[in-house]
Amino acid sequence: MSQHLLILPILLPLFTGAVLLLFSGARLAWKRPVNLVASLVLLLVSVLLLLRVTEAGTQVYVLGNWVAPFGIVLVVDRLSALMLVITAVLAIPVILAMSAGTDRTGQNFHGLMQFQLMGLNGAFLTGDLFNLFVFFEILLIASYALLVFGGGRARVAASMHYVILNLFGSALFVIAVGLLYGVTGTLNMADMALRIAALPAEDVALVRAAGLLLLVVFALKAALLPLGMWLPAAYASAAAPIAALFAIMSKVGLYAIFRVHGLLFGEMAGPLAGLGQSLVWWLALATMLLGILGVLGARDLRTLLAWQVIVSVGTLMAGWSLGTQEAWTAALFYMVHSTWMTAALFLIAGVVVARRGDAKDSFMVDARVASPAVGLAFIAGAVALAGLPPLSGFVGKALLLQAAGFSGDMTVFWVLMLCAGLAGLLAFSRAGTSLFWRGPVADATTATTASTDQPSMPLMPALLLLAMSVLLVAGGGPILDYLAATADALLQPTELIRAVLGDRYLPGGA
Amino acid sequence: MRARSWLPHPTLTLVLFLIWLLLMNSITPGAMVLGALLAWSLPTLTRAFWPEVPQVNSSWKMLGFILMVLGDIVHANLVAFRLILGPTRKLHPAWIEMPIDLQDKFAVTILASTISLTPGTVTVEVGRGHKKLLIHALNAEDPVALVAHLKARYETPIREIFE
Amino acid sequence: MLLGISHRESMLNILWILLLPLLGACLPLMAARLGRAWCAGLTVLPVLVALALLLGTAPAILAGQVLQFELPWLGQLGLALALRVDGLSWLFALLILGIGVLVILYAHYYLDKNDSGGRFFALLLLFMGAMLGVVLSDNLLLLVLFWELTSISSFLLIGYWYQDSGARKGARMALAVTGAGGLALLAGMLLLGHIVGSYALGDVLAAGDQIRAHALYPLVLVLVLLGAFTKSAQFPFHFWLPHAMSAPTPVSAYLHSATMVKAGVFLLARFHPALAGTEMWGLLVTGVGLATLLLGAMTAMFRHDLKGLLAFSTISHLGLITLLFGLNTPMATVAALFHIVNHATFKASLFMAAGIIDHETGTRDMRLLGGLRRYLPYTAVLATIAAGAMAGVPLLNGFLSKEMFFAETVQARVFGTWHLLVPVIAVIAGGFSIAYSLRFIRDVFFRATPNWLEKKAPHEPPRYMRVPVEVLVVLCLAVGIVPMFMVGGLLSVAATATLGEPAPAFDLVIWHGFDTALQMSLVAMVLGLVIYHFRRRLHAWHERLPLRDVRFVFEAAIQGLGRVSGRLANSVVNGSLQRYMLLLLMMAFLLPASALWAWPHWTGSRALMPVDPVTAVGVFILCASAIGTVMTHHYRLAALVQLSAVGLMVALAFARFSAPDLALTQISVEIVTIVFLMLALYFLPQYAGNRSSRGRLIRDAGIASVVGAGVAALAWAVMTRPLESISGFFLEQSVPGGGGTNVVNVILVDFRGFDTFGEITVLALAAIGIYSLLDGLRIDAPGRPPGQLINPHPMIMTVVSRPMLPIALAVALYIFLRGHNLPGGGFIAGLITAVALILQFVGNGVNWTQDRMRMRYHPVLASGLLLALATGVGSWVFGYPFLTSAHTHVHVPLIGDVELATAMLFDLGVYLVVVSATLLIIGKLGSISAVPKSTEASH
Amino acid sequence: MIELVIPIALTMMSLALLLNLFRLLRGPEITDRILALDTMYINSIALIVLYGIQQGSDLVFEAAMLIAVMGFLGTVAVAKYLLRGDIIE
Amino acid sequence: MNIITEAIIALLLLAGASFALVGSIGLARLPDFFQRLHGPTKATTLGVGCTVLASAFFFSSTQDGLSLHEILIVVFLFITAPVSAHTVARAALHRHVKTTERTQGEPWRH
Amino acid sequence: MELLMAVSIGVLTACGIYLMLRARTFPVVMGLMMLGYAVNLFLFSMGRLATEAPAVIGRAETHADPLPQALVLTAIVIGFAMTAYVVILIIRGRKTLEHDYVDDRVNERDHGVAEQGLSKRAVPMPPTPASAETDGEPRP
Ligand code: NA
Ligand code: NA
Repeated sequence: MSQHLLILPILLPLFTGAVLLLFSGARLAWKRPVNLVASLVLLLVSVLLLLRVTEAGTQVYVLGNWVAPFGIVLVVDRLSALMLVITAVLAIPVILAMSAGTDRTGQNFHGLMQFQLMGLNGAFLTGDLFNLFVFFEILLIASYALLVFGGGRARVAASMHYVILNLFGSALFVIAVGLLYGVTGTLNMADMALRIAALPAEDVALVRAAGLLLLVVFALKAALLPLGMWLPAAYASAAAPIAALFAIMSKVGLYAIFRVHGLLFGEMAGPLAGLGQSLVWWLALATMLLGILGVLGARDLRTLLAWQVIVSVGTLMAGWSLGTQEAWTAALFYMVHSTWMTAALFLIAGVVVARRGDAKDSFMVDARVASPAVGLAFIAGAVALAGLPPLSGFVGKALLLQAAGFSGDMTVFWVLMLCAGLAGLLAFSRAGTSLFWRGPVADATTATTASTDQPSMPLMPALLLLAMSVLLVAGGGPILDYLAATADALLQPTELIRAVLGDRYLPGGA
Repeated sequence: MRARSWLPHPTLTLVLFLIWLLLMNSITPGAMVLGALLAWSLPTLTRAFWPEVPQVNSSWKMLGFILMVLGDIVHANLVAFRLILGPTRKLHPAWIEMPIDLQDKFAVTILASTISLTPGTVTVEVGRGHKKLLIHALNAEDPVALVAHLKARYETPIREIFE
Repeated sequence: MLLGISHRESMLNILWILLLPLLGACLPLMAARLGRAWCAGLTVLPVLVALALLLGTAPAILAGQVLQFELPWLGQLGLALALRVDGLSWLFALLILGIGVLVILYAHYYLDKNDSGGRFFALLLLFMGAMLGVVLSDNLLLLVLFWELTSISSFLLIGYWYQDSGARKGARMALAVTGAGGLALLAGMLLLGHIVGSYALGDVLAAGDQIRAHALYPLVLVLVLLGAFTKSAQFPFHFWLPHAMSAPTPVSAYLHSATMVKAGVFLLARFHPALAGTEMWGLLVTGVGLATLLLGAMTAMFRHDLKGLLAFSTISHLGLITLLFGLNTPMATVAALFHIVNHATFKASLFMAAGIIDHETGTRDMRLLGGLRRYLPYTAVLATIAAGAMAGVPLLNGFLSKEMFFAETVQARVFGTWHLLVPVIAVIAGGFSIAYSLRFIRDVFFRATPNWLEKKAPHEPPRYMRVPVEVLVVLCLAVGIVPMFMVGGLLSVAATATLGEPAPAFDLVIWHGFDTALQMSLVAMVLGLVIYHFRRRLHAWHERLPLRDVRFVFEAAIQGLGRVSGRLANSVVNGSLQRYMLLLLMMAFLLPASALWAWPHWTGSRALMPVDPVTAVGVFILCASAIGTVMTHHYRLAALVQLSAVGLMVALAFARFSAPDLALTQISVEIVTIVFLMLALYFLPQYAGNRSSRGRLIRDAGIASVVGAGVAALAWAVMTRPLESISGFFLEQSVPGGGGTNVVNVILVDFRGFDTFGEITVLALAAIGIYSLLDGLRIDAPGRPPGQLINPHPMIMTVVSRPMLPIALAVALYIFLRGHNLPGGGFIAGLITAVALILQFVGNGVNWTQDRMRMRYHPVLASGLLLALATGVGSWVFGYPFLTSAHTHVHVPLIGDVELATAMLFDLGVYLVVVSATLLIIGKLGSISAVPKSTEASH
Repeated sequence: MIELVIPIALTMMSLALLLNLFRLLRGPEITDRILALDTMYINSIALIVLYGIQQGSDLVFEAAMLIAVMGFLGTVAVAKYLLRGDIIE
Repeated sequence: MNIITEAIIALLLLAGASFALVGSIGLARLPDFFQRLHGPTKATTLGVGCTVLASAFFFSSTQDGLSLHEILIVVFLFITAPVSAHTVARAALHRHVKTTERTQGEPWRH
Repeated sequence: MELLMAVSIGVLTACGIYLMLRARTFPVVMGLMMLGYAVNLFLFSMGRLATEAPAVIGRAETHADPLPQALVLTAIVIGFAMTAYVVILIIRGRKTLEHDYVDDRVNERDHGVAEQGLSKRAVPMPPTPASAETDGEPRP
C-alpha cells in the first residue's frame, strides 16, 4: 500500500473534491471539517513523502503499470516533495480563513479548493510533459472559479484578463509540447532530456524555439514582466483567503521552469544548456523594478501585497537565471518564504478589510483597526515580506545577494534588491500607520455595505503562517541543507533520469 | 390513449430494434439480444419525454406511404434539377396557404416534413391550432391545384395511418 | 594577550544578557491588566537581572578579557548566534541597561493613565534587546539583524502616541532613514564577509589590511558609513531625529542619549580596526562629523521647543563624536568613547528634565516658559547642572571630553592645508553649544514668570520621578570631578577593544594647564555669551530665512515618490488586455524567432504527400471561412456561423488524415459549442461597431499574419522531418496489453488514462465553475429580436425532438460500446447523449425538460469522477499501480464472446462526467433568463 | 469503373462545397448563411462517405452518421435564436 | 464485385454527386432566400441518399455480409432535414426577409 | 499536402490572433476558439500526416501516429471546457460591468469609486439587437 503514497497527493483531493461535489447540497458545517481534515491528511502525506525522498532518493510511480517512457509516471524528488509540503501548509490556513464565513459568499468553495490542490499536486508530481499541461489546466480552471469567488465588479474584470491570457498561454503550451514531441518523439521528460542530449545538430534550433516558448508559458504563470501584468489586479481583487492561496499559483510557473528547464536544458543539453537564463535575468530585473514602483504607488493593502508578489517574482526569477547551486538554494528558500508570507499578509488584509467595513484596506480613508493582535501580526508579516530581520525574508534576501556574488554586473541586482527592501519598508510603514494608527476606530458593523452576513475573518490562520516564518529562520539550518541538496539534484538530473528510465523497454500491462 | 406501462411505444421499440441492428451492421445473437433489451428499455426510460403516443393504424399503409414519398422525392428532384439549372426568370415562386384537417400533432409534423422533403415546396409555418400550413413553393403556376395535389397525395394517407 | 578566552559559565550569561530583555518583552504585555506598577516592575526586573549579569563580568572585562558565546545557526548563510563582550561592547551594554533602568523608572511616572503601559514597556524592552544585540554581536549578519530590529522597534516607540499625526510621520521618517541605512549596512556587511571570507567579527577585525587593500573597500566603507550616519543622525541624514521627538519623553531620553543614535557611532568604533586608517575614512568621517557638529549646534540655537533644542544638540554632539572617530588617532578614540558616556548621562537627564517641565506646565516652548525655578527649584538645579555638562563647564564630565576634543582638533591633519578648519569650526560649534545651554537654563528657569504659568502653579514631580535625573546628574558630577576613578579603567579597555591594539596612556584630570584646549574653551565661552546676547536678532534673522520644515519636504518627497511610482507602474500595467495580449504575443513570437533566425533547415528530408485537389478545396474553404469570420466579426451571428464552418472543415481534415476518432469528437464538440454560443449571444450585443483606428487594425493584422506565418513554418519544419517516436510501442501493445484495437482509445483509457482523468476533471471543474458564476444571476435579455411573441416551441421541432431522444441514446450507446476497438468511446457518447437532451431543452424549454429529467447534475458529475477513480484504485487490490487495466473475454450464453475491459468502466465515468457537465452548463445557462416555473405557459 | 467515378464525384462535391462557401460568405441575409452552413454539413456527409468508399474503409461512417443525427441541432439553435433570442427558455 | 454492382455503384455515385451539386447550385444562384431554401433541403438530401446507397452496395460487396448501416444516415437525414429547413424558413419569415417581386401571394405571420 | 496543412494552421492562427486582439469580449472568444482549432491541427500534425492509415489494429496496413491523436482529443475536450467557461465569464462580465469590453477601465482601486460602481469612461452601450435589424448587416 505504501507504494501508492506517491499518488495520494493527487487522488486524495480528487476524492474529497468529488465527495464534496456529490453532497454539494450539504451544509457548510459538514463541508468545512471534511475539507480541513482532508488537507491535514494531505499535509501528513506530503511530509511523509518528503521524509521518504530525503531518505531513499527519488521515487517513481508507474501509472497503469506502463513503464516510462510509454506510460505516464509520477516522480517525487526533493523539489516535488518540497512543493507538496508548501502547498499543503498553505492550504490549511486558507481553509480555516474561508470557513469563517467567506465560503458562504459563493458556491462550492470546499470542492473547488480540493480540486485546486489536486491540480497543483499533479503539476508538481508528473514526469510527463503533456500530463503537466493537463494538470496546469486543472489548476487553472479551479483558480478561475476561485478567483471570481464571491463576485463583484473588480473580480469579474480581473478574472476576465486572467482567464483570457491563460487560455492563450495554454494554446502556447500545446504548441510547445507538440513541437517537442514532433522533434523528439517522446513526452516523458526524462526520456526527452536524453533525446535532446542526442539531438541532431540541425534540429537543435527547433528544440530551442520550443524551450523558449515553454519559458514564455511558464513565465506567464509566474508573472514575469512583460507577461505578469494580469497579476496585480487579480490578486488585489480576489477574496483575501483566495489571494492567499494564489500565493502558490505564481510559484507553479517557477516550479515548472525549475523542473522542465532544469531537466531538458540542463548541463546534458550541450548547446541548449541554460536556455533562456540570460534573457530571464534582465526581465527579472525589470520585473523587480516595476514591482518596486507598484509597491511605492499602492494605495491599499491588497494592491500593495499584489505588487509585492511582483517584486518576489522578479527576485525569484533572477535567482533562477543565475543558474548556480547557491543561487537556486537561495531562490528555493525565498520561494518557500514568499509563498507563505504573501499568503499570511493577504490573510491579515482580509482581517483588516473585514474590520474596516466600507473603508476596506484603503490607506486614504481614516479608520483604524484597533486590535493590537492584528497590528502585531501585520508588523511581523510586513517585516518578513519586506525582507527585514529577524524573519525569513531577511535570510532569503541575504542568501540571494550572497549567491549573486559581488562582481560589477551584479550591481543592478544589488541595487534593486536593496531598493525593494526600502520600498517595502516605506510602503508597509505607510500601510501600518494608515490602517492601525490613523483615524477613529473602525467598526465594521456600522458600515453601509455590511449586512448581517458580513463574513468574519479570523486572525489565527495568518498566525499559523507567520509561525512558519519563525520556523524557517529558527530551523533554517536543516531546511537550507535540504534545499541545497535539492538544488544539487536539479543541476545534476541524472539521478532522476535513472530513477525514471531504469528498465526502459519492458512491456507493461497487467 | 394510455400506453401499457411495460411497453409504452411498441412502434418505437420496433424502430429502435431495427436501428440497433443497422448500427451493429450485422445480425448476430448478441446484437439481437442487446438490441431487444435496448428497444424495450429506452422507450421506457424516456417515456416522460414522449407522453402522447402516436397511434399507427396500419403499418402496411405506412410502408406504402414511405415508398410513395421516396418515389416522389426522386421524381421531384429531377424536376427541381431543371428548375434550378434553368433560367431563374421562368420560376413562379409563391406563398401558399394550405388548410389541413389533421388533428394529431405527430401527423401534422409528418405532413409538414413530407412537404418539405419533396422538392418545390417547403413548410414555413404551421398555423395556430395547426389548422393550416404556410408553404413556399419554388414554382407554382397554379397554387390552388398544388394545394389540392398535396392534400390528396399526402394528407389523406397520413390521416388514414394516424387517425 | 589581547583577546583573552572566556570562562565557560560567563558565556551563557552573555546570552542571558541579550535574551532577558527580549524575552522579558512579554512580561509587561501580560502584566498590563495588573496595573501600571506591576507593569513597570516586571519590566525593570529582567533589566536589573541582565545588568547584574553584566556587572558580574566586569572583573574579567576590566582585566582585558573578551567573553564569547557561539551557537551555530544558519551556517549556509554565515549567520551564527555569536556574541562577544569586550571593553567596547561592555561599555555600551552598561549604558543601555543602566540608563534603561532609569528610563523605566522615569516612564512609570511619566506615562498618563490612558497610555497603554503594557505596550510601552514591551516595546521598550524589545528595543533594549535589539540594542544589546547590536553591541554584543560577534557576527556581522547578526549585527545587521539586530540593527534593523532597532529601527523597527524604535519606529513603534516613536509612533507610540499614534493618534498624533506628528508621531506617525516622525516614526515613518525615522524608519525610512534608519531602515534605508540598515539596508546599506547589510550590503556593506555582505561585502565585508565576502572580502574576508567570514562573517565572524574577530576575523573581520583582524583583516583590516586585507580589507583596506581590496578594490571593494571604498564601496564597503561608503555602505557601512551610510548605516552609521543615518542611525547617528549625521548630516545630511540628521533630519529625522528632531521629528522623532514626537515620542514620549522617556523614549527620547533613551533613544537619543544612550541607545539608538549611539548605534551609529558604535559602528564606527566597532569597525575601526577594519575600516579606519585610510584617507577616505578620514575625509568622510571627519567631514561629515564636522558639518553635523556645526549644523546641529547652530540649529539648536534656533529651536524654541525644548526637545527640539535637545534634539539638535544631540545631533551636534554626535557630530563631535563622529569627528573624533574620523581623526583616527588613539587619543581621539579615547575622547570619542569618553564623550559617548558623558553625552549619554547629561543628555538623558536633560530629556527627563524637559519631560518634567512639559509634564508640569503643558508646554515645551521656551518662548512661553520662564521663572520655573520658583516652582521647580529642585529640578532647576538638576537641569542646570546637566546643561552645564552639555555646555562643557568645568567640574562636569562634558568639560573633560570637550577639552580632549579641542585638543585633538588642533592635531587634525585630515584636510591637509585646510587643517585649521577643524579647530575653528569646533570652537564656533562650542560657542553655539554654550549659547543654547544658557538659553535652556535661563529661558526656562530664570527670567520673569509669565502670567499664565502663575495661574497654573506647577509643582515638583513625584519624588521617584526625579531619582533617575538625580542619579544621572550625580554621575555627571562624579565623572567630572574624579574621572579616572569613575571611568578610567573602563575607557582603557574600551579603547583597547576599539583600536584593536593597546590603548594609549591617558590621564583624565580637571586641570592640565592653560593649554590650547583651554584657550579654545575660553574663546568658545565668550563666543557663546555673545551669541546668547544677540539671540533675538539671530532669531529674527533666522525666521526670515527661506527654510522649510524638513518634515514637510520629506513627506512631500515620499508622497511624490509614491505618486510618480504609482503613475509609472500603472502606465505599464494599465489594465488593457489588448496590451497584455500583445506583449505576450510578442514574447511568444520573438523568443522562438530568435532561436530560428537564419536557420537553414526549414525543410526536412521526409517524403511529402502528393497534393489532392479535394483536400486543397477543403483547405481553401477552411481558410476562406476563417478569414470570413474575421471580416464579419462585428456581425456576431454571421461570424459565428462562419466559425462553425471552420470547425466542420477541421473535422473533415481529421477524417481525411486518418483520425476518425478526432473527426467524431470534433463534430460533436462543434455542435454543442454552437448551441452554447447561441445561448451566450442572447446576453451579449449582436452587433459591435468598429472602434479601433485604421492604423491599429493594420498593425494587428500585420502582427497576426507574421505570427501565423511563424506557426505555419514551424508546422512545416516538423512535418517534413522523419519522426522516431514512442508510438510504435502503443501500436504493438494495444491489443495484447490494452485489449483494444482502437489504439487511440486504448491510449486514452489505458496507456495515458491519467490524461483523460485530468481532462474529465477539467470538464467537471468548468461545469462547477460555471455553475458558481451563474448562481443567482438573472439576466433580462438586452432586447429581443422582432417576432418575440411567436410560439417559443414550434410544433414541428417539439414533435421531432421526442423520438430523437431514444434514437440518439441508442446511437450513443453504440458509440460507447465500440470505443475500445473502433472509433468512438465515452466522451463522444456523452456528447451525443447531451445533444439529445439539449434538443429537448431547445424543443420544449428548460422547465419542461428538467421536470422530466429529474437529474441532479452535481451528484452525477461527482459519481462519474468517483467511478473513474474507483476503477483506477481498483488495481491496487491486485497490487498494481493506479489505473492498471485488466481485460478478459467472457462467454455469455446466446450472445457469445464478450470482451470486458476495466477500461470501459473508466470510460463510463468519462461518459457520466461529459453528460452531466454539458447539461449542467446548458441547463444553468438556459435558466438564467427563464421565466419562473409558475408563470410558464403550458403547451 | 468506381475508381474512375469517385474522383469525378469528389470533384463535384468539392464544387458543391465551394458554392456553399460562396453563400456562406456572401449572405446577404443571416438566414442565407445558416442555410449555407446546413448544406455544408449535409454535403460533408456525402464527402465523408465518398472518401470511405475510396479508401475501402467504413471507419469514417460514424462521423457521417453523427452529422446526420446531430448536425441539424446547430441550425435549429441559430434559427431559434433569430426567432426568440433565447434558444432555451 | 461484379460489373453490374459496380455499375450501379458508379451510377448512384454520379447521381448523388449531381443532386448534391445541383442543390448547391440552387443555393448559390437562386434569387431570394426562400427560393434558395429549396435547393439544399431536398436535392442535397437526395444526393446524400444516393451516395450512401452506393456505399451500402459497395461495402456489402467488398466485405462479408450485408452492409446496411448506411441506410441509417438517410433515415436520420430525412427526419432532421425538414426540421432545419422549417426552422430557418420560419426565422426568415419572421425577420421579413425579402422575396422577389414575382412571388405570388403573401405570407401570414403570427 | 504538408504545405496545405501548414497553410491552414497559419491562417487559423493569424485569424485567431487578430480576433484576440479586439477590444470586445465576443470576438476575443471567437479568436480563442479559432486559435484552438489551429493549435489542435498543429498538435495533430506533429505526428506527421498520414492517409489511409487509421490507428485501428487490423483495419489498415500502416497506422498513423496514434499518440498525437490522443493528445488532440484531450486538447479538444479541455478546449471545450475552457471555451464554455470563458463564454459564461463574458456573460457574467456583461452583466456585472454593464459593457462588453475586455477592459474595465474603472480603476477599482481608486478609493471610494469602486463602491459606487462609477465609471470614469462612459462606456457606450452597444446597440441592442432590437435596433440592429438583421444582425446589423446592410440590406441588399
Ligand atoms: Na494496463
Ligand atoms: Na475513442
